[in-house]
Amino acid sequence: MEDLTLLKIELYKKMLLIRRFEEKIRQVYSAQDMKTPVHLCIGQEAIAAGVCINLRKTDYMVTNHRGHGHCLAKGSSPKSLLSEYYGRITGCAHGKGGSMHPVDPENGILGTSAIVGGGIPIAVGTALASKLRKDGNITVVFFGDGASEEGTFHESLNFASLKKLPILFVCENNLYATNSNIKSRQPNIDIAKKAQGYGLNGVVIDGNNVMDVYNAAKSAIEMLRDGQSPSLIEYKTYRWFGHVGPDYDHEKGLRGEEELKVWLRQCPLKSFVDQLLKDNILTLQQIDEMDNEMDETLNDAISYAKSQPYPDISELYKDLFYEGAI
Amino acid sequence: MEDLTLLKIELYKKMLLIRRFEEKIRQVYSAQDMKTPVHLCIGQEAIAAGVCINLRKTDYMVTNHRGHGHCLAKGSSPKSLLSEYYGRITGCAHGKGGSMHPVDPENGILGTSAIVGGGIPIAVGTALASKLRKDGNITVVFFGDGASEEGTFHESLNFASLKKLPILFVCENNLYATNSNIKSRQPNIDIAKKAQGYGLNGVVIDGNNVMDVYNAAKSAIEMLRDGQSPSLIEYKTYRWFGHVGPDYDHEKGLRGEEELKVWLRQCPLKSFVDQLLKDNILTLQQIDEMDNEMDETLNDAISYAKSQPYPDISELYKDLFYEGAI
Amino acid sequence: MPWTRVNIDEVSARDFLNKEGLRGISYKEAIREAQHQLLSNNKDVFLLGEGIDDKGGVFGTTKGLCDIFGSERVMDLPIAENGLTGIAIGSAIAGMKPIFIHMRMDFLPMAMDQIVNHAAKWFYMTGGRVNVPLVIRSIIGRGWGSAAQHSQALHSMFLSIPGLRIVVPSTPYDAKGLLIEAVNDGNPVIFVEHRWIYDYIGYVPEEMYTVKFGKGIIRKHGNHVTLVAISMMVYEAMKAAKILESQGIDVEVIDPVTIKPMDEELIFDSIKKTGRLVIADVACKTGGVGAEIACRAVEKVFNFLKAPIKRINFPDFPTPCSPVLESAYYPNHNDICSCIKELIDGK
Amino acid sequence: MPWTRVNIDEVSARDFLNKEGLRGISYKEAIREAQHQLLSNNKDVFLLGEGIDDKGGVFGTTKGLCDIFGSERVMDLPIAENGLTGIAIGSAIAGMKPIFIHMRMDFLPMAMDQIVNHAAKWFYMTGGRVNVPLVIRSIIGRGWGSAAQHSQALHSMFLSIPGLRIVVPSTPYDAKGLLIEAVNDGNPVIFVEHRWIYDYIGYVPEEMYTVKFGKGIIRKHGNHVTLVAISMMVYEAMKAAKILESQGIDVEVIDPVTIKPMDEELIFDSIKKTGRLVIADVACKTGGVGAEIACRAVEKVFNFLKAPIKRINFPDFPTPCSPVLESAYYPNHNDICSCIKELIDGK
Ligand SMILES: Cc1ncc(C[n+]2csc(CCOP(=O)(O)OP(=O)(O)O)c2C)c(N)n1
Ligand SMILES: Cc1ncc(C[n+]2csc(CCOP(=O)(O)OP(=O)(O)O)c2C)c(N)n1
Ligand SMILES: [Mg+2]
Ligand SMILES: [Mg+2]
Repeated sequence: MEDLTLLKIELYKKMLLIRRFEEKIRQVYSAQDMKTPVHLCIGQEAIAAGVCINLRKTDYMVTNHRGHGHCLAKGSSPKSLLSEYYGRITGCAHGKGGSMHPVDPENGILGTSAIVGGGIPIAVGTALASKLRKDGNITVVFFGDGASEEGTFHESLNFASLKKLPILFVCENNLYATNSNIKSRQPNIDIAKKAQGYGLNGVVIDGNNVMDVYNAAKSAIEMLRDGQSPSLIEYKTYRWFGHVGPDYDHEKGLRGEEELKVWLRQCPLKSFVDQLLKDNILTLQQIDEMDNEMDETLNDAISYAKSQPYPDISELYKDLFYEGAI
Repeated sequence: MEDLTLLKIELYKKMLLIRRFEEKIRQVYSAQDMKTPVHLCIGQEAIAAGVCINLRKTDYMVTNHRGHGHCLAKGSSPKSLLSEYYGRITGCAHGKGGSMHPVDPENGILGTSAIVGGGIPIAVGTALASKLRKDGNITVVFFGDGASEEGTFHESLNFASLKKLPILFVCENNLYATNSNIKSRQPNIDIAKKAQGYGLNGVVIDGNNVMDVYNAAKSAIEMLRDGQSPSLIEYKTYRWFGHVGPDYDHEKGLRGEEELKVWLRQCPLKSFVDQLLKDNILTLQQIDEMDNEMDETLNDAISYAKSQPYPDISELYKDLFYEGAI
Repeated sequence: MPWTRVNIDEVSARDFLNKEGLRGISYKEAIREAQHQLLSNNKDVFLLGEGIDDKGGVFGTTKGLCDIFGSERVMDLPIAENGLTGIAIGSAIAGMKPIFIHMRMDFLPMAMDQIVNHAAKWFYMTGGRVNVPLVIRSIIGRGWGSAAQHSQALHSMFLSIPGLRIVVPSTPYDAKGLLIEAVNDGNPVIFVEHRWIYDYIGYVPEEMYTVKFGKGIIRKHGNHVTLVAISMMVYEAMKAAKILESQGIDVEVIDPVTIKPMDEELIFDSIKKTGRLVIADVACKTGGVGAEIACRAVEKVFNFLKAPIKRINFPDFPTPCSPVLESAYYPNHNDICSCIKELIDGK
Repeated sequence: MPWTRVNIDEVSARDFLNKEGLRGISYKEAIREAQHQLLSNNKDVFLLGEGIDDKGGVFGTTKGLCDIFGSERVMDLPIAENGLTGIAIGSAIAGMKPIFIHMRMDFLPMAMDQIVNHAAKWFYMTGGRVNVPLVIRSIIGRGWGSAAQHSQALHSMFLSIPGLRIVVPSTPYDAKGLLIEAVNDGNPVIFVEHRWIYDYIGYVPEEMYTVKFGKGIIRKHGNHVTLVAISMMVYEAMKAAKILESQGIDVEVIDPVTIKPMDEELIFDSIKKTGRLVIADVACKTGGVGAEIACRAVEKVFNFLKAPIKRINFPDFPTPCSPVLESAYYPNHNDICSCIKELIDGK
């Protein structure tokens, strides 16, 4: 098969993994034994998939409170993530972090902040380290429209542009911060426009079209690998479920159902899979198979996670200070 | 005389007051009895004068560590400022604040922060109060190029634009923050350009040409009084003396003398007074008279300040909490 | 007295209120009511905070207020804590009376510069000419594996900053009265609410009233040990006192109500009687309010102390996520009981 | 021993160094030398801070280093403390060893979110997988009427935050050794320097060495009272001890060197001997390290205490500008003498 075809299948698989992973969480969450606040990214899968597919294992990726998809797309194992959400010792953060603080150093995820805007400068810092050490890695940082309102956003863009750091800023503009619409938080101007004020390349892209997502990220990342200016891509998108937890917002009167319906029609998986069928890249049967396989993998991962031991109470008193000093 | 002529004389007087005031401080400072860090604004007088002449007494003005000129231009009395610098009880802050924390509520100066970027949101807050109370006042906030790097700058611009607040942001870009050149702090892009990313009017103006300063501020302020969008004016300028204290930087090897010389040639007073002479608005004799008068006023103010009593030690333990609660 | 009473569970609360014919509402309703009345009675008061106009209304405390008063007086905000705190300060020095609401206290470090370098110092820096009537409401109390960045009680960080008030209401009555007092006070107030007691019910008069800063309350009289309990720990202290009573240990429970100013006289008088001091706080141990109270006791009433002072706190670690670790993290009335028993037994 | 000796003035310092044939350099030179050697010996180390490449070189402590190591390793910064702290953290978790330099501690509240919510918690939040080798140097000590926003010592604010080290060197020897240890330690370290002692001279070996965290030093032995002195207060304490000696009062001066971790054993042992405790700090009183030390003493060695504990601090007010108020604000050895005399006299 030609490269583009393989790529498309790969993109679809990544999106599917994220979608199914989040749906699994929705299913199990009511049992109340996954005791961590979950911020689902259903509806936004194309961004994680389309961006991260451009990354190498050693590249750094910085996510935020809504980070399940980003970690999966970067290569983290569903088992270690789910064990973490279930508070088990085999979780990626040994149960200390939960859903909001994934870590996976082998995949370039050095930890996660759930403070809005908190991860942006930290990502600039990993990019700075790459520049100082000339290790050839780039950093991608994901953050929301809300995070772009924090002072750290401005401070980070200024510094990244000043030092021409190898970093791609990815703003997932899903129009909301918790239940607050962007209209009550920002004047009606693209976030990407701000990036231009710092001399960064700033572009606005449909975040629900995975090929558009991919292409924009690809060219921005190629520029970084070439030593050119950093970029900011603003992907317009929408989160289908509540800010936190497994429920629909319209059921609680938090957001309108009409708005949701418009965005459901722009489901990043649906439109893409239709295209793949039309282009004879996948058959219905293959799609079903992939679905089933994914389901099995994730059921396994859930069972695995739930079978893992909780940390011993003594773990509470560990990991305050690194002890491996020279 | 026609209005414009009067205005020009008024502008010149304001600049002269600021220049002489700062020069007086340079003269007396070596006596080591003015025990407060002084951040002189010589070289930047046109901005304070040209902006503040557009303000009403009740309008709010927010300044920063380099605030002598702004306060004088807004109408504060040299006596109360100098008494403050000398740490006397009759100083505008009763000796508690010193040179970095002027206050003059009757002239719309509600206190001053010397934290870089600290005053910017506070100014947005007074503008918000004006909007909520519909008191018709506007706010002008002065800050440096360094301050525009703080997160508060971004947060303030976003909010001011969102709520269309009656505020004029005035960035005095003197190319330095302490001894650090703007090139090592920002990519080479006008600060005004950032304002556009927030939907503000952002313009760059020669800060050493007082008529240009005046006109830009005038039209921005007229827009505010009309209820239109807030603006940011970036005035390019240069400070002649050290970041703090009375000395030249080149004498200490902190900045180049060549650079200074270029800017000395653009002295905001010199070029303006030449014009006034040429236009027969003032005669040499009048200018000398104004000089002498100003000198006398300021000598008086210095003598006054030095004759004032120090606060009683008991004052140390006052003013922690406002006690006039309802 | 009805307004100093602590109701440790809903049944006893309802019983008491019915018997006395008093109106009872919850802690969160008390806060909402205070704000409602403040907004109605003072046009300078306004609320601001991220998502405060949302349907949930900050766990119920601002519910519906935006509908009543409009979005200029109940103002949703961008996510920009330091800048917005500065903006609130600016509005306050220009005569408004903002109440800035944070869903979690963990977000205050973002605004630390404006709180510490600006709000706290403004009145002093201006020589007493310009005051800052700013109330900062922030909510503490663990969620659901919320972990290190969403579970903190950070009032200790503000203890060492002159110019701030720190208010830690434990009852619905105090929550309402202190919030009204906070707005009237005219100074920056850090108002710390505990989410675990949001649904606790108690007597709250309908009219506006104030509870003064710096006046602690003896929640239960006793002779053997003085137990100073902060915020939600008042409830754990009352439960512990009840258990210990049955074991012949007579605990005096003091709720300082505000920790800055601190009603040290009340605590000292109690120590003079009991000779023993225990402090239970809802935060990490080191550098906390417990240390400050203990130190003042040993400075001023040393001769009355019969035994070591003890503290009950979270361990000096960030909050872990895993439920097993999380539940080991938080002390409760059992920890208070064993601590006091050890103390009395001289261990 | 030469490395624990405190030289209270330059004459005695020079005398001592000449007599012993030891190298003496100033506190600020010691800091510069530590950084110079760290930069030379470890390619991951870099310095960053506002204006650190300037000719003055942060009061001399970075002087010339940019010329030697270049602007990538001695990096001037935009004025953006929170963001840049985050950037330093990011570089640290990716393996660099940043030393972030602040001309004044007053600017740390700007960076509080990144310090408290990020650096301090990162190792714990990641289950011990990713550590943050970040050193934050900040300078305290009044200037010249610098007033409320440029005179603060804010180490108390960090006391209650698990996951931080707080280091308060008083001698040139400790300044160098602790800074090297701070970089090696691999955890976030708040390194607090006092500008009044920048020119103080003492023995400093030329080679690299470390001073361990959590090990206090008895600067002077004594039997009547334990005086714990922080940072520059060590000098005032030594002067006071000398004066008191002539009055027959024998003071034991303890320099805790680091206040987090705190060498409580050393302090407790001293109290066991003296029965009396005084703590002198360079910050406001309430909620400070003095309270924490006092509280631990009364928790753990209560039975040895013969008298109330006392604290010597700045008053609980912001710093005023006026020279008359400013000089009343700062306590010195006279205040220590009167405090200790009162204590001994049982007043
Ligand atoms: C500094 C800070 N303020 C507030 C919060 C509470 N909070 C958590 S997520 C969130 C909304 C973030 O919105 P956005 O950045 O758009 O991300 P999204 O949730 O939409 O993916 C808020 C306000 C926080 N975690 N940190
Ligand atoms: C938050 C903060 N960081 C650092 C400082 C130290 N500082 C005082 S003035 C100054 C430079 C400010 O530069 P700019 O804003 O351009 O104003 P200018 O002095 O040039 O007028 C700095 C870094 C401070 N006061 N506050
Ligand atoms: Mg969003
Ligand atoms: Mg400047």
